Amino acid sequence: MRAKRLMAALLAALCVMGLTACSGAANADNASGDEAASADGEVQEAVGEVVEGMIATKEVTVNPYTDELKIGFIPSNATEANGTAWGEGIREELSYWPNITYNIFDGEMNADKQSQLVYDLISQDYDGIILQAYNSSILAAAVEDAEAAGIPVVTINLGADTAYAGHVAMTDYEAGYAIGNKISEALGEEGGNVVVIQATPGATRGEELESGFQASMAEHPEITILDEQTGEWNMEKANTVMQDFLTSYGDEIDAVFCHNDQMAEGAGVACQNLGYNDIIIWGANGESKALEYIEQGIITGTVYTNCYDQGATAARLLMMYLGSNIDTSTFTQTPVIKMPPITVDSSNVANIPQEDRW
Amino acid sequence: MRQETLRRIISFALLVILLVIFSATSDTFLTANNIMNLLRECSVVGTLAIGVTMCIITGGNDLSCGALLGLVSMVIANLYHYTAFSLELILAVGLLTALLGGLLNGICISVLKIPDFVATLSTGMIFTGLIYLFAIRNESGLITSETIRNETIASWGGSFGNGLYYSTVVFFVVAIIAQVYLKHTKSGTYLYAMGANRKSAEYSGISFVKTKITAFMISAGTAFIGALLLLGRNRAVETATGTGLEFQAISATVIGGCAFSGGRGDAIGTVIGVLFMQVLRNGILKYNFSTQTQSVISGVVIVVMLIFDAYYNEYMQKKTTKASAVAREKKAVN
Amino acid sequence: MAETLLEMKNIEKIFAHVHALDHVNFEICKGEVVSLLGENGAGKSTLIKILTGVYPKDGGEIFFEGKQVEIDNKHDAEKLGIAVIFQELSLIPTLSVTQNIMLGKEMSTLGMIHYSAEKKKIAELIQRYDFPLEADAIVETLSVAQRQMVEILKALSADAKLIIMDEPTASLSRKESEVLYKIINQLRDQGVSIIYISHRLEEVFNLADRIAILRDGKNVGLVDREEIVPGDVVKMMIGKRLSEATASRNLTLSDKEVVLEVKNLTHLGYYENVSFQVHAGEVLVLTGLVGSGRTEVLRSIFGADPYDSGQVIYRGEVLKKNRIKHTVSKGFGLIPEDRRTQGFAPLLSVTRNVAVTNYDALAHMGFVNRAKEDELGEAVVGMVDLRPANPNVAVGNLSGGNQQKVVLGKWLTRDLNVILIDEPTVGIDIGAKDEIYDFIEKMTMQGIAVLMVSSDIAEVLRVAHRIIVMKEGRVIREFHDGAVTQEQILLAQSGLKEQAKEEAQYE
Amino acid sequence: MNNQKTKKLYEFRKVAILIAICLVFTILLPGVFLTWSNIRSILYSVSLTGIMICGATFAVLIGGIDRTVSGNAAVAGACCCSLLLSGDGSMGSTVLAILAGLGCGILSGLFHGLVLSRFDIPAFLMTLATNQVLYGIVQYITQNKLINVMNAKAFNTIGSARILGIPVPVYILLICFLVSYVVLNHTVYGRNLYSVGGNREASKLSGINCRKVICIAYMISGFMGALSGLILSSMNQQASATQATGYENDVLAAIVVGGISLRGGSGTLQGAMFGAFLIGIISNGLRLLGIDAIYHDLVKGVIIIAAIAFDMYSSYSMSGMKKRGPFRRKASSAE
Repeated sequence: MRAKRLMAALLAALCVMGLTACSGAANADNASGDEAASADGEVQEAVGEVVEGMIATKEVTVNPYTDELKIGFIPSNATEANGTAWGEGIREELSYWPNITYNIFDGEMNADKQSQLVYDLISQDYDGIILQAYNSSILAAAVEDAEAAGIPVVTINLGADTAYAGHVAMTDYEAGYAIGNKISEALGEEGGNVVVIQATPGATRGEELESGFQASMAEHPEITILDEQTGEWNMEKANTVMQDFLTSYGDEIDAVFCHNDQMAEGAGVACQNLGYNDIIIWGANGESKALEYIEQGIITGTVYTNCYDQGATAARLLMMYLGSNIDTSTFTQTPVIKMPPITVDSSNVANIPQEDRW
Repeated sequence: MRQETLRRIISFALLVILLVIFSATSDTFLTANNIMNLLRECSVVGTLAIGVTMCIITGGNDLSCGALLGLVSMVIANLYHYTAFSLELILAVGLLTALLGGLLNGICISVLKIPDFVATLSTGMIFTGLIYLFAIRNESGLITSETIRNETIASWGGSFGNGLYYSTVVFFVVAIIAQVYLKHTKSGTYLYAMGANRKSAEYSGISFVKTKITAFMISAGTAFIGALLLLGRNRAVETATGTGLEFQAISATVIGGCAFSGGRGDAIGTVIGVLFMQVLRNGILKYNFSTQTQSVISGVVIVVMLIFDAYYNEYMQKKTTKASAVAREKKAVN
Repeated sequence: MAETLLEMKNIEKIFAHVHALDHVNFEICKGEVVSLLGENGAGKSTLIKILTGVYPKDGGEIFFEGKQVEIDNKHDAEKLGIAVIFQELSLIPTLSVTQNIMLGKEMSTLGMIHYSAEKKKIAELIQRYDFPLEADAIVETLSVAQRQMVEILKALSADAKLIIMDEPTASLSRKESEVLYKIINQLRDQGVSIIYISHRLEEVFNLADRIAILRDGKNVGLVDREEIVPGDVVKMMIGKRLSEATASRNLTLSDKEVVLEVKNLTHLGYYENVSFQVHAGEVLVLTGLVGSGRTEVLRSIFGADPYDSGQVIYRGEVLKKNRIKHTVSKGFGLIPEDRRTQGFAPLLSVTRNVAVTNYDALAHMGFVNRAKEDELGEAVVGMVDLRPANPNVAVGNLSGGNQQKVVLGKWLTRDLNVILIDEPTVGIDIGAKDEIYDFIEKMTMQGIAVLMVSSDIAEVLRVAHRIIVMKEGRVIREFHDGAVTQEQILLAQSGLKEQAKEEAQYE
Repeated sequence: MNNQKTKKLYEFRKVAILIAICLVFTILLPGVFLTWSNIRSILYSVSLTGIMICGATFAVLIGGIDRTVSGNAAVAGACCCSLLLSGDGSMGSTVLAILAGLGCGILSGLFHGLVLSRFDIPAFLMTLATNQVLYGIVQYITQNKLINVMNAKAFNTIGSARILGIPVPVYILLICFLVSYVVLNHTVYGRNLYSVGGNREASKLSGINCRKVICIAYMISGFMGALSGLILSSMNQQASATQATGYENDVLAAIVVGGISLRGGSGTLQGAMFGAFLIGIISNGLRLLGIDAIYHDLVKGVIIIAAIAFDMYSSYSMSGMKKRGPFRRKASSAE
């Protein structure tokens, strides 16, 4: 079981690396991982073979199966559904390794706090860090320093503006683009008007979603963006913003795009309360509550990501690095595993099984 | 022994107790790396708290310092991104921004006579608004953030060879200067006088307007230094930079012995307060506590410390009044 | 005598149509100690406040060192070299002695204070006058006496030519006072002039070169040191108006029931073994100098402070310790010592302040009957003759006398059995004082037992039925019947040598 | 000038500021701002903070500060929602869950009251720390997941139902305001509250049990916080571990903008509501104008400073202190 999972992780990661990772780096002929031959020697060897000649290697010093290892997860907010789901996905995956200590450190929606946490984990000699950055520029320095200290960093959802071990992306740009297309599809030839309830200004994720959405809108000139206001990621604030939109534009509004599900739910409740039942409302995330709202017809759709799976993937990728001789600090580009953006609406929401809802 | 000194020793003892507990129960707390890192974490909040100390000593408060720090960083990042100015010029503009912000605070409070709390709350909003205005935009005009790739700025976040970070040294230097300023300069003495007894301070020819503006200018100055330290560490600015730092700074200041009523506290106390908060924050991470347990424990520790401090103060006060009364009694008998 | 330092001519001050100062003249020479005597409200404080620029004068001229001057604020006064040592101290509690003295005139280069030089200077100053002070002690850790010394030092270090001392010994012990006398003599020798205001006549007689006596805002006498006859001075102060009524008083021991009994009350460090009884309709006055433990006894009886041993008995029932609500429910009331910090909430209206003690009658099921409350407000305004006669005015904006009337009104409106009054007329003008005495008298007519603390002798004689003198936490003397004069009380309070003789005469 | 008249003018001045701002928005937004539906939406958006303000005002009036309003709201919401989930959905269990939520708030208030009335602790710092503890408790209850109560129909009615076209939370705000107003202005407790806030020592010497008054103030604050937390949960049909974060700042801002002194004893509930509506109306107007969110803070800050400065200035000039200026010594008529 263990081996199978690790193998799967390796394969997934290496495929991606083959596509996106840098080539080149020097010192390829340095010692490979033969010293660290372990219970699963076969796998190790396979890694060695694939890696050699492609990227810089280092001496393998730890054995992920037997050594006491410490892994920390720093979500931007540990107390929200997303953060919890990722955390649980990682925990689930790491629970197969009883020798690993895993802990979650709350970033409190504060990139600077996250940066401090990264430094703290560096000073505590953690072996690996999984990070869901709140802001990619702010975290760049800390991630660089972690990598320099020999700690591989794998990011989830939002990475850092630098090169490091790996990124398991939620593909916000694509999600925004897909939602734009879905909305234009629903509105048809004659087009219509759309309002956007945005993230807190300056949040990287909101920026990505917005860019993708605008790219789609550029292709659909029949749709007009009436207004954009921030709902601060927050359900009741989005509710208020939606009410104000309805006051200003009333029936003119055909569709709403919200930068996350909570805000979509807030907008949905506002529309329902004010009797606007035919407005198309899209969120992004795919939290369980949003899926239920889709089932009940309060909101139209969302972009679903399996956060458990995403967390698990990140964990697998990290475990692969820990046992391998790959020197992630020499990467000049970050390998990316993309989680597929699954657009969910009433037609396919039933396909998402309960155990994958978070 | 003077009561102030005794209090100082008590608060220092509380810090030591915390340090001892963490060192004894965690094997990753008392390591050179962690201590250096902890001291580095102190530097930004600490520097800011030193400025807030000045405002609180005058009987005021500065809720805008976090936002001002963010604004200064943003102005620097903006100029770095959009202009070809030399770094010196950019820093000069940053400093100017900070001082203008401090001046605005000072004027609102001393000339417009708006209570400190409301004034700095509103100016904080204004600074936040300005942060957005100065934010860096991407091609489609959306606010984004960008890592600053500049050797000089990056080097500010560096350390001496032995792991001691520059920012820590800057913090302690600022604290020492502030302590000297408060205790050994005219202007520093006036801050105390204004905070403890405004009327008699004014009778002594000390200007309320000048004193307030000085305090807030200093606070702005420390916000500028804090911004540089933060830039050195993160090498990037986002719109939320600085948010919430004011509460950390104010908490540390009050724990360090400043009273909102004014006239009390000093830079050393604030340093102890900052260390207390950061040791707590850092130490609590060393255990396998869940996030909820972490927040509960750190909250409870602060509450217990506050109660202890208040109880101790009360006790000391009772003791001194009683002692003087007993002394009087004795004199009467003789 | 040396040349004239200050001359005030025909000073006039009118407060609300009352001549607080009516063409008052005052003169002081260099190196002279002039004592300003007069009852509370005679105009001493007003004169001083005009001299220091707190109040503008309504008429007259001031000459300082021969030149006519206008003193508009304290700064002007300071520039001239006039310094005041107020009863309410104006030091910065959290700064050191040196910092306080040097505040605003620090020795510094480029803003950096030469603290050691300053300290040395202050230490020298302290040594010169032999004050029990340390130059870098923090003021809030000092005793009241020490703080006063700091104030004096502050005046001295500003090269004051004229120092005004307003009741400087009020809260000093005997030994501390003697230090002060020494200081005053030293200052005089150095050519500093001192205006000395005090109620302690014996010290005035010992210190002053001349005594200027004011009464009802008018000059009534100027006595040189050699001509001082204590009895005459006191007579001048009291004047004819009050001489018959209060210069002496016939005390009578009441035969009505004992309402309040205090038995061996002791609060270690504050007072010891205090016992007395108060009868219905009687005014028992606890007198003594500040710090003699009078106020503390009063507060303990009311339940505001604890006590270590002893009993407070109300009509045979032992009252619970430290339970204000309990004592209030028995019909007790307290007019506290410092009305500003203990008497009222300055931002609230008269009605609200007065009603605080009356909600048992004004409210039904916790709801305030506003009509009744307003009625009460109006009633109190009428009852205590409040000016302005507006129950909606914030108490903080009223004059001292009217504030005190409000505090009085809080309890007057209740069915009282015992009222405890602590220094009711400090800082209050004459008119309002009389009214307050009338209220006290009215209360006694209603059978209320009054226990009052006062250090104002005229006041004691005006209202007392019985007098207890306290000193250093003990009851040292009781006047319970027969005639008693101001002199006797004064002397008893101060614990002067004549005491023994007097006692023999009156007991 | 007659003091009562002056006081009325003060109150009117605040209303005048609001009217002026509304007038500007009405002119800028013809047919949009001054419509029934927009007024309704302003009321709805202010209702949450409004209810919290009704409570927190008590804490500020006794000279404290309550930053735990948000923590209380979160604990109450989480506690209530988790009970709703485990309940059988009957009316009885819903009521029980609501009562449990309110109980959490009252308990938290009691704790704060007991500690803050006994010890001389800066309430600002104390409640900052306890708020953190409360959120820790919320995280325990929710396990950091959304507690989804969209199926608790009866409970969700509170947030979504309307009576006469007006959302229920607005009625709750109105009730809270009226009750608080009556308590503050027409009950013995209210009188004692102002008295304790205005001068604790004098109140003690008048026979008021100051500790009790302070405890009750914090309990009311806790209760109102919890109530708004329940409404928030009902509006959102969920409880989350981050619920209501940041509301304490909005509440405090509204209170100080409304002219309640942080020293206690002075200020009115109407004033605090003025603060809430000032901020609420500005936000609403700016959104309706389609102004980019990045300017909102800036404009709000400037308007608040201008409004307060105007308020201060006119209060000085009206109280006849114009010439002397606010901080010159006032020659009192007493000797």
